[in-house]
Amino acid sequence: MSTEHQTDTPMVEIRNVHKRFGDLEVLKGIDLTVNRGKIVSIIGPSGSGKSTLLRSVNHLEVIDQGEILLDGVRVNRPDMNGLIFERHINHIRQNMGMVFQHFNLFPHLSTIDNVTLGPRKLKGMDKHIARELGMELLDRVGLAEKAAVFPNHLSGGQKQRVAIARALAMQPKVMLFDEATSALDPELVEEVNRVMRGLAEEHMTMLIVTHEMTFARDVSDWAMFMDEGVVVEECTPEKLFSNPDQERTCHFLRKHLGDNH
Amino acid sequence: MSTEHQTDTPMVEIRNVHKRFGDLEVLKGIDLTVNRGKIVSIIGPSGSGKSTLLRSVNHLEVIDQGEILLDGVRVNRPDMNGLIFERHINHIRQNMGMVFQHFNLFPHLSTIDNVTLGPRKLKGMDKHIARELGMELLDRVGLAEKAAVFPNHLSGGQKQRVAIARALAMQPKVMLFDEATSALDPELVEEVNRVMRGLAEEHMTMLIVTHEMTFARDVSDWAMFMDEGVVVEECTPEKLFSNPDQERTCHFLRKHLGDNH
Amino acid sequence: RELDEIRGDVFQVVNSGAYPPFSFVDTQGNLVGFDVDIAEALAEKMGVEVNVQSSPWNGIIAAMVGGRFDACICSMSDTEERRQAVDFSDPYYSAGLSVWVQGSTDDINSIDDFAGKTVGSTLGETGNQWAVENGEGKWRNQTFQGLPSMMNGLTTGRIDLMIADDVPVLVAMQENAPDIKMVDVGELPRWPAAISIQKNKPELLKALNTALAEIKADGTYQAIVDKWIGEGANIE
Amino acid sequence: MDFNLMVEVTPLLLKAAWVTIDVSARSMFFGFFVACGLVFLQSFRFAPIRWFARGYISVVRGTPYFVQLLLVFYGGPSIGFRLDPITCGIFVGAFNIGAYMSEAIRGSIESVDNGQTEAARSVGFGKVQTMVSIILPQAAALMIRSVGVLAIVLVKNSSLVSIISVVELTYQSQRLIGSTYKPLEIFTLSALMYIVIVYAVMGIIELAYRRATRYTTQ
Amino acid sequence: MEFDFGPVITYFPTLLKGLGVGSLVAIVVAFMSVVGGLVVAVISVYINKVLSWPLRFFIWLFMTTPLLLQLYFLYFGLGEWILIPAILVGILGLGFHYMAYNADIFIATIKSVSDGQYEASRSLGFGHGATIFYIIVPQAFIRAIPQLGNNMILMVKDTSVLSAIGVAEVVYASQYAISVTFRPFEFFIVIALLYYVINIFMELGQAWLERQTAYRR
Ligand SMILES: Nc1ncnc2c1ncn2[C@@H]1O[C@H](COP(=O)(O)OP(=O)(O)OP(=O)(O)O)[C@@H](O)[C@H]1O
Ligand SMILES: Nc1ncnc2c1ncn2[C@@H]1O[C@H](COP(=O)(O)OP(=O)(O)OP(=O)(O)O)[C@@H](O)[C@H]1O
Ligand SMILES: [Mg+2]
Ligand SMILES: [Mg+2]
Repeated sequence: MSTEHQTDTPMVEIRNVHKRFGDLEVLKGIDLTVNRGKIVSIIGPSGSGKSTLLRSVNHLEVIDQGEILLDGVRVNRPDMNGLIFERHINHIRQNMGMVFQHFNLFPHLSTIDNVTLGPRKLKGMDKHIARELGMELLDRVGLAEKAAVFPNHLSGGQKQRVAIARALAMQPKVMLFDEATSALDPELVEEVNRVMRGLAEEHMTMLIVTHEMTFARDVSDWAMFMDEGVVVEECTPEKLFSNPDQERTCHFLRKHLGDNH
Repeated sequence: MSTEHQTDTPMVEIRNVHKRFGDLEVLKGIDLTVNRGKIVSIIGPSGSGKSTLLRSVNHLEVIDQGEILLDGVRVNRPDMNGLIFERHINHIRQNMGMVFQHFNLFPHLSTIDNVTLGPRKLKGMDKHIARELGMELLDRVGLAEKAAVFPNHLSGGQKQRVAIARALAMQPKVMLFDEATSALDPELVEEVNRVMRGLAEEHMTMLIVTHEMTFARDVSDWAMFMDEGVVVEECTPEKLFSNPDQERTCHFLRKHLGDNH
Repeated sequence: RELDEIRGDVFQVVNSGAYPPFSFVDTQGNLVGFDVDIAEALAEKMGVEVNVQSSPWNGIIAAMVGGRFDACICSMSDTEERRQAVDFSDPYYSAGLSVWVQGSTDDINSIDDFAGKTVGSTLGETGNQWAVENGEGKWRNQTFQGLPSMMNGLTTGRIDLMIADDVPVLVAMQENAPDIKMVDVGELPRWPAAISIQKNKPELLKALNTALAEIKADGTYQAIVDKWIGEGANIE
Repeated sequence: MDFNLMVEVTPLLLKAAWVTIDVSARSMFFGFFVACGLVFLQSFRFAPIRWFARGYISVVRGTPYFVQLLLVFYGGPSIGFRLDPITCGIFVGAFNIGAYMSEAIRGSIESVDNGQTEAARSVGFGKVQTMVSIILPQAAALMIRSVGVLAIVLVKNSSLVSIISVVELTYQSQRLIGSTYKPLEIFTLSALMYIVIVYAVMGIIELAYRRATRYTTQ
Repeated sequence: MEFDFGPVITYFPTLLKGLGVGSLVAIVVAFMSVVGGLVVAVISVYINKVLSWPLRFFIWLFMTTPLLLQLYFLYFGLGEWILIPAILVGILGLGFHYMAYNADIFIATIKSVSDGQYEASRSLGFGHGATIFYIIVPQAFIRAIPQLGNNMILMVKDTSVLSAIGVAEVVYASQYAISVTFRPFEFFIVIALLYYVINIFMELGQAWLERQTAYRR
């Protein structure tokens, strides 16, 4: 899928995306481009539609209008239906790693099986090779010694790191993080952030929804501020966090940075 | 209970308290005095025994050694047993308001009933008077209009404010807070902190366990740093947060303030 | 089913299995009794293979109406209402209602004495119908599922008297000797017991009646009576 | 208590107990397929198929079991549907318990957190694969519990198949009481047998449950 | 097979009377089994370990044997020593049977109310008993409603089993009518319909109750 595209194709393109739940229009025409190897943070108040946008990229929410492209391939395909679309979307999703706020590890599988289930079942990877890959990934997130443990016996931070390893095991082109650390005790946030910084250093393309302003500022190449389903402003994180153009952004940041500092 | 004591009796005295869970000694001889109208913060890493200490004050954990006094009256009474102790402790507890990390509101009662159940059933307060008191307290935490709503329809911050109102309804001599805001979305922390600041201004005696360094520094008269079941140091918050004596404190604060700022 | 269908298969006969001595299960688990032997004797005469089964009373009626079994040889009384729904063979014995009380009871000597008492009868028996239809506003009726429970009811005092076909009670008394006695309350109706089959099966009906006449004629019938009811008993 | 009698009738009751076990076990087995079918029908997009399944479940659960038995067994032949008693008992039992079981299965599937589906789908698993590899293994524990309760109900309700002349434990007891006039002895025996059967079922459920929840209790 | 519902109409008043008796039994049993089940559950979870063993045995005994057998046992078995009227036997038998089931549910829902609730109540100064009464039991009850509803729906259908010991409920009434008129299917169909209608109303009631309490969970 990827080889045919030029390297300057954006990795993720979101074009004029609209989404409503019943009467409530949650996304009112969002545009966003994430270039190859770049890290984009999305911030905004609760209920502004950040999660919905991220979930739309993964097609966990079906958008009403607009289009979303992954590496030049269109994700939402209202023209396809039934099994054909099912195959299409499964294929697309294999190229996106998603990390959820509540981890959503598979509790009935050991850590290593959580990581290797995808490669084994979806890519038909040989058991031993998958295991090797899995161990490598667990090592990368610092959990090699927990391979045989079941998720219930892990701390929140460890769970999230396994979830990241699970997503990485599919060798995705882009990673989507939806408040990956906000369900964690303050102590445990850093260990997850460290893993995410590691990914950034390896130039993984990432789209991050977060409430942690400091982390967003440090790690990202581009930042977007959303409110009530619209993009209020987007620019470099340096500018957004120190000198935003919009009053709404200012207000939000004042409230947020004020609380935490 | 209180009138007979002189006003210089400390409100809470913790003397050489030991507590073990099985093989694990969680509190290794803690001493702490909370004077009338003062606010004491307890900080320390996860697992250091902060919650256990606070719960011991309320006798939710039974300590193994040492003693705890509330306004000069001894809380733990290994000499009493059965129903006699039950009466004693119920009486003691009415004088302490406890606020939990996970709110623990009673989901089957409306907001106002959550607040008034105690006064009505325990103090035999007249229904109408209790209601008036309840409304006053709800107003004080900014939730008068939510009186008839059930807890499930409240946000986390609102829940915690109701929980505070519920504790206040018993007109306690001291309020105990165990990470009252750490289960809340960042947005909602401030509304709870505001209520706690209000209490501080009214000179409520408070014992606060928290991970929020900034808030602890701002609000408290005295701060204590615990680690592995011992008091590492205690002093004024100004000193503790800017210039602690102990290396362990330094290390902890560096890690914590570093993350959040 | 009609006779020709039965010939190619097995003649399915049903009884209640809880009505000694007519049909019951011995302690070996075999279904035996007067009705069973009659069924086998008739089948032999008709030249068909027979399978005798038991089913609770509710099932028996449904079975007959729905055609589940071919015949019910189960001491069923032949009444006008029932003829609306099934056909009956010629009677194969005649049952008499009798009234029973505890050994110590002496205040029941006529039907009028039933007033205010609790009267037991068993479901499906004509005695039950008689008691219900005549008892309206006079006495309380209690229906039992089977004679054993009714006798239990009488000896323990749940009911003051019971109305039942006489033969089974007499036989049960030989077995168990409970402290009960028959009382004469004057004339009670008698119904003939007949074999019931599904409606509109003339061949089967004819074959059954012929076979019945044959076993009566050749002494088989009396032998069965002697075996189950008592030496030389006359129940025709 | 007449112990001689109890000894004498024990083999007979044991044989009847076997019928109880046989009818219950086979009803359960076939009922499971009925239940799966009903769950499957309810996932159809075409509404009338769903309505059919819902309606079926509603009627079966809304009417007494013994009436269902009577209607099928005795009413069946007049529309050319003739089964022998045991087969009919199993047939009606399976279709009856299947309705209850389908609700139990659906409930346990729905009890698995939706996040699990989302996580699996986001890795790229298809609907069927998500169901098989992720949802069903997690639903298994609850499913075993609730289906297990139904198995016990089924064993106990099997006493009702006596109405269609299947000689199972309860009916055999009644018939023996009919000839021996000894209710206490015989009921005690058959109660003991039921307890043993139900206890065995409970044991199996417990074992299966432990197996299915290994990962949470390790 | 031809149907003739004439006899059903003739005997309809009898059926209705049976329905009345059945409903009376069902109402008493519902009350008894819910209250009793709650008491048994509270005792076995909270109050007394020693007392809880016989209670558990009681639950176990009633859950492992068929209702029909229990009824026979109470009616005939005990009849050798003590005479209990049929309707009372029916109420006791059904009542104990479902009390056992309900107790099982309540035990689970009581345990599912979090320790946090207990602690919050104790920290307000409520005693152990008051906490159970004001905090734990109401929440356990609300959580139990869906399952209790299912049990009560099953129980109503089980009242038909009482015909076996001569309680004059609707099936019993029909049995007499059937044995006189020989019209079994007509009566069965009508009875199935009656039960179905009752069942629908009960399900609606349950759904309503669940909606009414959903926000208190
Ligand atoms: N499945 C749904 N059905 C109906 N409304 C929904 C659904 N999912 C989200 N919403 C609504 O859409 C709005 C945006 O929700 P979303 O979860 O995207 O916000 P968010 O920016 O991620 O907030 P947070 O920071 O609290 O996670 C909210 O008002 C929410 O209530
Ligand atoms: N009921 C218990 N049984 C056994 N061990 C316990 C129990 N409660 C607490 N502990 C242990 O006691 C130690 C101290 O726990 P405590 O909850 O007091 O820590 P804490 O300082 O409040 O931590 P945190 O900041 O994470 O809330 C921990 O190691 C914990 O695992
Ligand atoms: Mg979100
Ligand atoms: Mg704590």
